[in-house]
Amino acid sequence: MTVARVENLRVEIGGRAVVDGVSLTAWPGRCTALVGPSGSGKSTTGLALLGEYPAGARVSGTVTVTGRAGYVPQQPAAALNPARRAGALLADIARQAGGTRAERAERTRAALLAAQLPEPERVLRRYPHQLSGGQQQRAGLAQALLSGAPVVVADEPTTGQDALTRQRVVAELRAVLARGVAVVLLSHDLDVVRELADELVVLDGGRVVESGPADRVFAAPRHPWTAKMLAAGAPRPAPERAVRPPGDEPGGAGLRAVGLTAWHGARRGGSTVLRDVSLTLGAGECRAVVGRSGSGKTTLARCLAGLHRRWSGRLELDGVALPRSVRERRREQVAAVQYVFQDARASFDEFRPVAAQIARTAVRLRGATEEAARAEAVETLAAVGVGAGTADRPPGGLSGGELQRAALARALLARPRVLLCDEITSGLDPVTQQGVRTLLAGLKERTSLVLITHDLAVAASLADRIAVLDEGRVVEQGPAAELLAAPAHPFTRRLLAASSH
Amino acid sequence: GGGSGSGGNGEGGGDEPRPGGRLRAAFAGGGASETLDPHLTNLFADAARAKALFDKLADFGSDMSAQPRLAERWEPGDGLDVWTITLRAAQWHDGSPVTAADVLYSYRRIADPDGAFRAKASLEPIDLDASRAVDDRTVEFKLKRPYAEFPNVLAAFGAYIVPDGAETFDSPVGSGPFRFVSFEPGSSLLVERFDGYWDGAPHLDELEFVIADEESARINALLGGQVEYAHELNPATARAHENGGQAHIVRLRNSAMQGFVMKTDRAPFDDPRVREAFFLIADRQELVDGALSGAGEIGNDLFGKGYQYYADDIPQRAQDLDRARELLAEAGHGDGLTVTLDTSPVATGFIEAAEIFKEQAARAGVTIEVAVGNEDTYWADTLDSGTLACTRSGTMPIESHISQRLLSDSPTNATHWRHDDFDELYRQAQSTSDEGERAALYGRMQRRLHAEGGFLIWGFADWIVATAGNVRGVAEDAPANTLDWARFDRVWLA
Amino acid sequence: MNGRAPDGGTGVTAGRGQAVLGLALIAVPLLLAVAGPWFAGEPGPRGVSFTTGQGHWLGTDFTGRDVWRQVLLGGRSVVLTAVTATAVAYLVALPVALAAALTHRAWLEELLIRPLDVVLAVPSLLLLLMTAALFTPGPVGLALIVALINVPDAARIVRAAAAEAAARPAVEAMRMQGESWWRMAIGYVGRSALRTLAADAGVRLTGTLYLVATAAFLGVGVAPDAADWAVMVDHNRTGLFVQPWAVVVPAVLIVALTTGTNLLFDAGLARPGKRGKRP
Amino acid sequence: MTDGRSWLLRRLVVGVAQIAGVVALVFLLTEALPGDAAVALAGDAPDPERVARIREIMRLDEPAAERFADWAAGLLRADLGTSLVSGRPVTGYLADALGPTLLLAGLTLLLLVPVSVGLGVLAARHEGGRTDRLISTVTLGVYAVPEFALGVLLIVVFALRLGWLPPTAVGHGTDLLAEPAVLVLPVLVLLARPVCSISRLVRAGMIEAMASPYAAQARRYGVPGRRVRWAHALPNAVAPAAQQLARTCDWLLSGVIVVEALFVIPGLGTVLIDAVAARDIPVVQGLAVVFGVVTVVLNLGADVVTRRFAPRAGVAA
Ligand SMILES: Nc1ncnc2c1ncn2[C@@H]1O[C@H](COP(=O)(O)OP(=O)(O)OP(=O)(O)O)[C@@H](O)[C@H]1O
Ligand SMILES: Nc1ncnc2c1ncn2[C@@H]1O[C@H](COP(=O)(O)OP(=O)(O)OP(=O)(O)O)[C@@H](O)[C@H]1O
Ligand SMILES: [Mg+2]
Ligand SMILES: [Mg+2]
Repeated sequence: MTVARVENLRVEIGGRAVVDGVSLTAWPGRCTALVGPSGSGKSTTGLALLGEYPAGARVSGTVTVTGRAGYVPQQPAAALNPARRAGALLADIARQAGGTRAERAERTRAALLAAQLPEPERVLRRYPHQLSGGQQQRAGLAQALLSGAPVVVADEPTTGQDALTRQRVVAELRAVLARGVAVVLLSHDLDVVRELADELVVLDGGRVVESGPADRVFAAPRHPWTAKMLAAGAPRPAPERAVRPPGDEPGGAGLRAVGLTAWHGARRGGSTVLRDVSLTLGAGECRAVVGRSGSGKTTLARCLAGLHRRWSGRLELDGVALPRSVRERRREQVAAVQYVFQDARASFDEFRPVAAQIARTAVRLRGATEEAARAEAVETLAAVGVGAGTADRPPGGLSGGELQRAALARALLARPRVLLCDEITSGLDPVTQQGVRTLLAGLKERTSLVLITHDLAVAASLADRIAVLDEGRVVEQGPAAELLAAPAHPFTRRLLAASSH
Repeated sequence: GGGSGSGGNGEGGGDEPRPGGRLRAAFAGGGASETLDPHLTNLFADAARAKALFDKLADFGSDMSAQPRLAERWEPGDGLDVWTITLRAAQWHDGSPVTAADVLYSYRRIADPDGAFRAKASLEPIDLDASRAVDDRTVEFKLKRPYAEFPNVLAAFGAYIVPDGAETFDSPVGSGPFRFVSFEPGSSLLVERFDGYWDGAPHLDELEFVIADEESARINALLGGQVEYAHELNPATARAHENGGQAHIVRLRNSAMQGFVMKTDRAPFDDPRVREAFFLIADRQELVDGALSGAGEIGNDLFGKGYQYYADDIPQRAQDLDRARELLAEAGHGDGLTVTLDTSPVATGFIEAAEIFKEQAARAGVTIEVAVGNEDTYWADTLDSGTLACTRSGTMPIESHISQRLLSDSPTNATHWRHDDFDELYRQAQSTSDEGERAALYGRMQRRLHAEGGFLIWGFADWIVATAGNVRGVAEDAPANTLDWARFDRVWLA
Repeated sequence: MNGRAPDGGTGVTAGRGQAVLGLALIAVPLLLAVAGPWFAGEPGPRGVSFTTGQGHWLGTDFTGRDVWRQVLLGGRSVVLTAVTATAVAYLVALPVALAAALTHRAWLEELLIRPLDVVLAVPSLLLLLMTAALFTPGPVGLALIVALINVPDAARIVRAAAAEAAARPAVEAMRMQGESWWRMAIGYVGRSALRTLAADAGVRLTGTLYLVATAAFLGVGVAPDAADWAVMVDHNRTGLFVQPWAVVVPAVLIVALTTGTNLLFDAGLARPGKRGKRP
Repeated sequence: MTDGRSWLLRRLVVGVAQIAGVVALVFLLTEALPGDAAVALAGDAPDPERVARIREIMRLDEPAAERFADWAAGLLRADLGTSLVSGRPVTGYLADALGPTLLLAGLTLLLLVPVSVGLGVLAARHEGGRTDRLISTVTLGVYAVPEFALGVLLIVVFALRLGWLPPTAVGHGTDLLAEPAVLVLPVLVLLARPVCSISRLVRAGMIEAMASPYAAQARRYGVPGRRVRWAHALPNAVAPAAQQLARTCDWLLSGVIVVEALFVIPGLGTVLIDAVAARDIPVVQGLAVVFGVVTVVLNLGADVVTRRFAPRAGVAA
């Protein structure tokens, strides 16, 4: 018996088929995984299962769903109500199933715990902007778990999670499957797919290029793209970077943060997120920052970028103090330190074409002419694998991965000295991810990188040094190879253990 | 007694008066700062309320002649500068008699140099220090100069008689037909019948004055049965309800003079030819139709149409644009003249009149620029500044009009009409006891004003009052502010 | 739930009905406003005020003029003053409010908005009276005064509508791009609040009309007997029961004009498609 | 939210300064008006001598600054002074007029909020549809009709033709509750305009909010449509409407002159008009204090709503 079935779905926007002839089936207790390159139509198909289509789309085919479908959105920030606390929607979802107030509260608690949000009461009381990216995503997962829907469409449910959390989320999804819920998993994370998927549908360019039982596809991919993807996602060879001699602390030039303590709310100590973090970033250095979701990575990057104002400590670029707020930084300073947002979709103006927005960086920060900027934008977008035609649409017309790359291109156009990348590869398929990695490696000549990532493989392949952040404190830092080979701090060890399962 | 309370309503005039009931009368009011001090009377509402609670020694009849009220009679001395007033046997609402002391106290209160009561100017001719009470019911007034029409003073607006020593009027004691019950400033005054009234107790048991500033509120309250008498309505409203049967419309003819004042002491109006030209420019019927919506009659540049001493033998002036143009050319304005006309929404029809006159003047080659002034200060603003302004006046005897506005030392001489020979004529008139002779003198003064005065009086507006169908006894021929106007002691409910 | 082919349900027709209705409503008043003065001709003789007949097919007004002629003459100034006043109000309010929304300096926001609050607390009638007394502004000056009276009000609404958008990551991203203030404020934050602003401006348009009329009666700006629909409505009220046309016709034109404008706004802002259709 | 508390405190302090500003501004404005209480009182008999006399009695011949200082000193002792015209204490005036005004404003608000928000939400729900067009057209139409015309129309139909309700509150003075029927028509007229402006703002905000991903998410989980609209979308749409509501309260307290006149309700608007016309500066000043306080409090309230529903506002870079 199937709970959801898509047959011959075709979604056409502006004369172009985004999804073309896709069929898939979801069975109770089984996980159907939808994989494919960024922009291949996964999210579009996933939303079709919920009966939702992009505005102005022409749709044909049949979609049958028994009962209600739960949905874990790819961009969690947008799906959370900015004016309500995180608990508001959860309470309403709990109410659907009835029960006394206490029962509902208990169910909500359980769902949050299952979604790996360890302090449910605090999460319930927070507004979405007070949650970290990963926490937002887990809040979305909690909604799906709480709803008790027979089908759950999970669009990249693990992108924002650290290895430890991801492991638990996967375990939780497995438990969900065991309860007889059908899961449609849309993911780039082959590890997760491997662990969960019973059935695999591989999309490329909106078409199904391959489908079948997961074991079979993993063992013997028939389509070249599938093979390529599996190869790229396989355990990587040793990092291809120019290793610095260990112990060579990069010197004076570059970005220096000393004793950074950051907090939220009006007063110091209201809720402290970073505690006495010091960081020195030499020219051309790549520093990975890893840590649990919610440990303060984004806050750190935002402090450096001048987007978070509530901190104490010292911040210097080339020995010169950097103003606290980006508003007070001079143009060169703004260009020098660029930040790629964790939630790419939220960081774009929803009304204007993406390419035009990207080009503004060159115009504003480097004084390029409109045409030159435009040409440069197109070029940079091409370098990250986003076509000009795609980028001429407003953000709503781009897939999650495409936007993530567009956000990177936007920052690159400033020719930054320091590039702060917040989870920029999380939403990309292995093949595209490798392209971006290559691009970042090529930047190292002139740009220092701060790479915030949950993917230790990415860190290993790019970073010279790695800093491990736990509860706002740097618990360990050191050259990448050393740290990965011989983690000193127990937390690092656990993190490493989790990512290599 | 002067109470010529004639009439009653058309349909029920012959009914026998029926006692009882409460009548509610709606007036425009003065807001929360209203008081019942009769000497502070300013608005129509004040006058109507004061009239219900108090009496003057005299009041004006419908032709503006003084009619005895609390004064039973008056007798001048030979020099016309001493007048002996005999009081009626009237009593205050608390039962004590009205005495000569009360009269002297009241007049002294009004004339107090430290006060600013409105009637003070009217009482100016009396030498109060030299005046005295002859006995309880006789007062002897010494005047500063001969004054043949002294009774006009006794009837002056706001010259009410209050009990000796009265200073506060929170619950006033008067000698009028109604006795005080309760008062809420800006909202309502309730009074009840005073059985001991010297002129006969009123028919009504109770009378309530309610305040409704907005004209439409007054007529709506009347139509909705919330009041039985609505004072001061628009001509258009009157037309709308005249034949409706729900309300009875009473037009108090001749209640307000409408005109323009020309400052005779400055260019261009210091030239009598220009003044005459302006007289000839006015199409009076058009002004009455347009500005008064037809509710009124045309004027002949003279105050007091239909009043005692009015010179109705002077022919009615009509528009004559050719002659006006000729006169202007003679005065040196052959190639155009520009005048600023001050107006303000201070009275109904002002803005309209200004605009209409502007068009009429344009036809005679005169450019009029209409300047809309602040309504709260309009009268003070136009008293001495400007050259041409809209004006109007309530009812008063022709004598008062002249003494207040047209003598060299008049307090409100808006036309700046100052001529010794004219002053002399007025003095003569006040020194003659012979009425015929006085009429002749008034005739001469009016002929002069008609020929070259500063008042362009184009019309007389009706004052419009509406009553409910069951109200009887409302005088139909009494101009506003005269004795029979708002005289609720003669009214009854059928 | 049975499976069926999803229709191409795109809902592009959402605003069409509104657009048609809006156009229909706005056509007559706009035509009269634009072309009316050319057909008005010379003034005829005055009649008795508030009467009908005698060649005045819509009767006469409060000074006995032909209502139809006044209607023909009176549209232009209405459209002009209302549009100018509203536009100027927004021209001032928008930058002030957006600056307040986008700044992170509390004192700057206080400096921008608090003085406006003081003006808000003074009854607009008093402000009008005051200007009437001190200046003799022409129609343009009047439009400016009316606009200024509207500024604090509009600024507060813009500020409230922009508060959320001004704090979005998209704005932060623009700051990282060194984007110009105007692009951020007008181009993004203002754009995000567009629907609310359009709703407010549409309603404000009507408000300014009658404020101009009130001012005219107090002697500010427009001549008190000016041919102006709003002034007509205001001044002919006394004759409402004898000669309703002098009020009803201009009032209906104003109603049609404002309703039509707002419906057109609505139609212009109608979402091109709706999500959430389940096949 | 300690952040919120210090903000509130600062606003209250600024509020006191604002009230002072309002009072000073109003004093300047009334002083700048041509004429004074003496001229206004003299009316159409502006005998210069008498005007001078009145001026002396009212102490208007003293310098304005001195009079203002006197008045302000009194204010510190909670004494609003006495009316120039009647000599009665200003507090009495305000107390008398406040009753009817508060009653009218309160009743109007009681109906206004649910009706306008309800209509706005309903229109947004059917955006572009017949219901929306009907609601928009009717509310806009009513808005474009001047209050007096609407008032007269309602009086003619419901009071004079049908006789269901009294046409005015004449004679009831300040005790309007004695006959609540007199309040029906005034409240209807008062409602007419704000219903339109507020419902249009709610509609605009609701359309955006209903099209947002978070509303879609709520719908996906089967949260009933009503709940989505009222609990999830509306909070994102209320901030501008709250501002408009604050302005409306303000207007209800000070600007409902037409309604007060049409229905003969002696409220604050009438007192204001009379006092300005009479140049009764102490009374105007007293009103300015009231309006200042009310405006500051209402604006603060509206800003609290704005802050509450845009929680990120204070945080962004
Ligand atoms: N409104 C639109 N107009 C035109 N093209 C669109 C629109 N929305 C999406 N697309 C395109 O459709 C394609 C599929 O988008 P979709 O979001 O389904 O991709 P995806 O497989 O989820 O990718 P990702 O892994 O990056 O999230 C993308 O190339 C995107 O650019
Ligand atoms: N405005 C805020 N008020 C209070 N707490 C906040 C606020 N914003 C973030 N936090 C908390 O600060 C902590 C750090 O957040 P941050 O976004 O830096 O985490 P992160 O390391 O980037 O996590 P993730 O990997 O999930 O993105 C989190 O626990 C978060 O809940
Ligand atoms: Mg996707
Ligand atoms: Mg983060």
